[in-house]
Amino acid sequence: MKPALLEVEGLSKNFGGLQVSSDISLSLHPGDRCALIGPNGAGKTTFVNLVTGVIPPSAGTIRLDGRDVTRLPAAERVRRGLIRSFQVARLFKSMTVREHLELAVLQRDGRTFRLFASVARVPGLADEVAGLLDIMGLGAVAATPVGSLAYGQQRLLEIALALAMRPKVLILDEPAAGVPHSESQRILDAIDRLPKDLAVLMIEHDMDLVFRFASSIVVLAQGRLLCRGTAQEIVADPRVREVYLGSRAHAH
Amino acid sequence: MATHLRTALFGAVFGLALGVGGASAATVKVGVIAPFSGPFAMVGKTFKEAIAVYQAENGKTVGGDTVEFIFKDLDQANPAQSKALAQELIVKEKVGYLAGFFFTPDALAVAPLIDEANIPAVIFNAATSAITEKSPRYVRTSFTLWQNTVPLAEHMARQGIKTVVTAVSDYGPGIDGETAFKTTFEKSGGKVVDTIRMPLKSNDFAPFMQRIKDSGAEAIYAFLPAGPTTLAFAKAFADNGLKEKGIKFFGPGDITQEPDLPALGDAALGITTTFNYSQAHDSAKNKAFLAKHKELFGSSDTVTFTSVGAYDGAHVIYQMIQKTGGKPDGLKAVDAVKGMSWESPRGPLTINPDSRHVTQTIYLRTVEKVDGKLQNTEQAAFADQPDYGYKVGK
Amino acid sequence: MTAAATDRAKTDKTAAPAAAPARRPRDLGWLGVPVTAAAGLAAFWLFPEDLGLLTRILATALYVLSLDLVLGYCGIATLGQAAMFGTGAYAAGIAAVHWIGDPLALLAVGGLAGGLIALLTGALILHARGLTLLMLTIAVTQIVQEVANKARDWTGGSDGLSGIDPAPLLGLFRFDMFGRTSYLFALAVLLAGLLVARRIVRSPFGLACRGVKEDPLRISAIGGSPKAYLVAMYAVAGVFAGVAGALTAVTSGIVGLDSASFSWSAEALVMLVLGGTGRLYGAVLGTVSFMGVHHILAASDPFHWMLFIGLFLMGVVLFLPGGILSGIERLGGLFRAKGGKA
Amino acid sequence: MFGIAVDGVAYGMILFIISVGLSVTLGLMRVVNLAHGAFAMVGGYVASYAAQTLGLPYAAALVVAVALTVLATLPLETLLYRRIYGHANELSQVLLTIGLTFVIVACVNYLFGPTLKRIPLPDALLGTVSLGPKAIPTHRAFVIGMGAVTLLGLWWLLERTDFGIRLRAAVDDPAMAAALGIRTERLYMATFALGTGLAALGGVLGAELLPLEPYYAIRYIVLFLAVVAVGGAGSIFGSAAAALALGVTDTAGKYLIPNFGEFFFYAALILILFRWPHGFFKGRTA
Repeated sequence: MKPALLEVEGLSKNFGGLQVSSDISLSLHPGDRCALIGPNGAGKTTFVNLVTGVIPPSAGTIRLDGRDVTRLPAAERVRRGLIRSFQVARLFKSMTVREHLELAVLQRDGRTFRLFASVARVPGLADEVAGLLDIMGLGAVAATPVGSLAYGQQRLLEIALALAMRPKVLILDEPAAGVPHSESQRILDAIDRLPKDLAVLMIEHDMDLVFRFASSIVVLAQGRLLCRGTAQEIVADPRVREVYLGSRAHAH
Repeated sequence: MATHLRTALFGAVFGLALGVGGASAATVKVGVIAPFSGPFAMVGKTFKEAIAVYQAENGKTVGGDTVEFIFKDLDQANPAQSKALAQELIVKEKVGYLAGFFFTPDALAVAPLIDEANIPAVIFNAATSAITEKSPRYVRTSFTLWQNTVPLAEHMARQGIKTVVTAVSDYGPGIDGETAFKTTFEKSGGKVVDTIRMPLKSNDFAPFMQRIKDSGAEAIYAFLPAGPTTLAFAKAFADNGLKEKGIKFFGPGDITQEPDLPALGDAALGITTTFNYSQAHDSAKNKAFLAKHKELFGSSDTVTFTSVGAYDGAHVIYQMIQKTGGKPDGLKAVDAVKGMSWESPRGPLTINPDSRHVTQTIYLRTVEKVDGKLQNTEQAAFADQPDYGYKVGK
Repeated sequence: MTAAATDRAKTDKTAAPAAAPARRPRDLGWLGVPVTAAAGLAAFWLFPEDLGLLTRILATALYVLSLDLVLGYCGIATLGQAAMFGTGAYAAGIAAVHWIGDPLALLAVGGLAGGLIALLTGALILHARGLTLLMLTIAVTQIVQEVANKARDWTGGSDGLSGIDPAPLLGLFRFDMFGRTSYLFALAVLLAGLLVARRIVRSPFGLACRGVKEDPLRISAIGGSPKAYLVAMYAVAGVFAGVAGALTAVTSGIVGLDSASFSWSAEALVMLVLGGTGRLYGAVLGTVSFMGVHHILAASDPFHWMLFIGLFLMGVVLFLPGGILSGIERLGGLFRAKGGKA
Repeated sequence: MFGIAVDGVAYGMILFIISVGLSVTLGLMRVVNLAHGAFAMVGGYVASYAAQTLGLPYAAALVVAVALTVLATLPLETLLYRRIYGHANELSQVLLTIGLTFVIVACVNYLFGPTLKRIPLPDALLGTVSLGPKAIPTHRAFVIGMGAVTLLGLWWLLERTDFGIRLRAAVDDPAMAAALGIRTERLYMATFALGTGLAALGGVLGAELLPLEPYYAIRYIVLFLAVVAVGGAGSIFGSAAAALALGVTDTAGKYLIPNFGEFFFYAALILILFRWPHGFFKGRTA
């Protein structure tokens, strides 16, 4: 087995007296397609925020590619290949699709402090952006400001942006949330085309999507890691049925 | 060499332009740069009104030439804008004389221009001594802080006052005043126990009052630019019990200028100042001046030091025009008025040939209530006071 | 990237020339420089007697342009731009009085000083936002002004720093009374400033700054440091403001405390928003209209000036939120739409 | 040293009374109202006119000034401010209210002239009172008292009354408040009136320290903004703490090192905002 790309050990977080994440351990290897599921309030978003460095953990360590990144700021983790997409598309409204990708690629290469170069003439940039546009099928809207883009296309751009940064570990936070069913197929296709050696962690509610995408599933409940296994194992696990489906039944 | 040629060429072209302009129109133009808007708009108004009074009394022509005043608004101390306005006045309006200038930096800004164009600049107010050193074409009809302060410091020493605190606004004129006071007062045997420089933007003067109190001085010498801070300062002086404690309040007359007196109210009573002009000055010339002002503008309440500065400035310009026969030559015009003496509403004036600043009588005044109205009553006069600050220091 | 993707990228490349015109459809921005140059030269011939005022307008336009870089392209609301302008002006002035005569060298001194002060203060205050940042920028300006007031031996204090007498430009052209050299020099510097600013906002750095303006958190999410961009752009704008200050010092021969005042900062903001933010030429247009109208109105009636500019400002906010330039653009759009139909 | 503390507190209280109205409108309505100083000035001029020209007693002039200022500025809320509420409009707010300030300055200049105006104090407020070893002007003691009353009154109004509860609900979630039948428009109008009323009150009470002249509106606004920034927008106690802190800092600085008083004040401001970027009490908008 290849060495783990992302290793989380004993990750905990409490806000005041409230324990929102406790003792979560998880590792992702190259090529992993892992889904993170759990009922509302299970602490999925907190977990993502902890891993990506948006909030500091109370205890535990995070290692990326073998190096401890627990104390590193969010932007530094991104530079080392830990990339996320946002649950609600978070884009620069007045910038075009192409500009988004140009910015992401330039940022990745550390070329954003070039004051006197022209974006249009950075070598290799146009080709790479064109490639990304093509993967996501966004070529036709390349010159459109993102503010006037359909929501599904914004989600595609989110994923394209993440890809542009050449991630080692990619965290997709509900990539199809809010997208009409007619468009979600394109997002799935895009996810299928992700580079194979990438480790992907997807937070998702939609079980169809989870079963189609994931090679393994992790279940969070009340801030704890309940279990990890293949789709069949998870479905068969009585604890999952009780905690996950049980709470769902209550909610409805 | 090329530079010299260019200068000569420009000079020739300019002289020609001006000569033609002057001859064809038979009008001598005077450009006045002063604040007509903004917080200091009062100053511009007093300039304008005083000039109107002078022209009403003396006519608008000198030796066949019509004198026309052109006013340019410069709302605050902004030397770069002052220079641009002066440039416009000289190049576009073809003025033969510059005048006005409330703030020192605005006056200093035009020095290179008036030298190049050979045009006199008559300063109606800007009071830093050093200005007239910067160009031989400056003439000043106002006063300097030195001129007002030296007789005051000597008077205070004569009164037997031994210890004084100076409290001045922290900017050029304030520091001039502090230096003049300290030098003179200590030479006369007194002691300045503390020198306080107050930020220009101070609102609350209580801490300074506390400091003055703590210093144990018998009197203060205070200078602030006329305006809201003066009011707050005088109020704080009365409110914080310094007046009750018997500390005497002295300063240059700016702080009790006539337009501010009604607002100062009883807090101003007893403040002793030295200055070149009081509305209450008892002379036929002053009464005529005030009467004419009232006739033209309905009231003479706002007449103050800037009024006489402009009134006498207009007189100097008229004399320059007359003595040079309207010919445009700045140096000759300035030479023509050197040593000139005349009677002004404020008293006798002479233009000192060296400093080109007016030598004048400085009056010792105390704020009193006469017929329910506050005024600066003259108590004593110190005749023939020159600008003691000319070529002092740097 | 997968082989398929690179393959498609190649095919896409052949289609690129066709797509290129659609990329920035209304980018007529390059026209601005020649138009400004032509207008500037026209003014030189049309108003040869107003060059003093026109020179001030040009130098001020460069100053307002520096504010556009931080406000329009980075979203930093500041009332402290005069700190950089004043620092540049004083640095150039002091250098001119004591050591250097060459006008171009003086501009460099001013730019360097403005950039340095922006870098230092920017690093200190740019973590803040909104009202807090406004207050911090005001405080910095007040301190700079107070330093200038206190250091009388160097700056002349409230009397102003006079005696700046720069050597002839390129050793040939004297700064004469008529202001021809000054005007053409200022015009050249402004045009150069516009070109450089245009270059910067279209650079990778400019792109990143626009991103920071829209959403700083998203910039961190792609691995960038928003504050680093802000500080860098603040420093760049500081260089522009410093050059503008030095230009004013060189062409007017004097520097006063007003050049580092709160009101000078506020005026820059007013002029910029009048013209339109985030457009570079909005800065020029706003400065020309504000100072031009001021000059005309103040000559006739100073009282009405204040009333007029107050009403004008309110009118722009309520009816023309993008400033004068956006109004012109809208008019242009209207005509184009009509033309399209016809 | 006790004397300096008392002077500082007195100065701080005046700053508080004028600035708290700005804090209320900024914190609760999210409007950077640079015309606040202009409203304070209008209040001062009305009081001055009422007391000097009409001969009303001080208390009556104070009431008339506050009432008239509120009445005169309320239409502005409907006509102007309503269009620019909300965070996204900060720049528009700054410019619109600067424009409004210019118009008010021009009008006051035209109507009352450029000279200083005063509000004559009643005999009861003249003279001094002793506070331990320190004698302070009676007027200042009165202002300190009024400041304390304002502080408690506002606290009671915002925390204990129905109005306050509705207002806070509307601020926290306007859509929800509207759904609950709270008429946010009226609420905003009332808050605006409260803000201008406080401005006018401060303008009248503070006139001894910040003398009335047309440029009052522009001269002191930076000071008021500093108080709000340090206190945290929308926080009543924050404003009080900030005003007192700045008042005492300024007073102490001027007493101890008068030559560098200005440095001291702004350096302190920078340090405070560096340490507490959202102000002492994080405002409601945060």
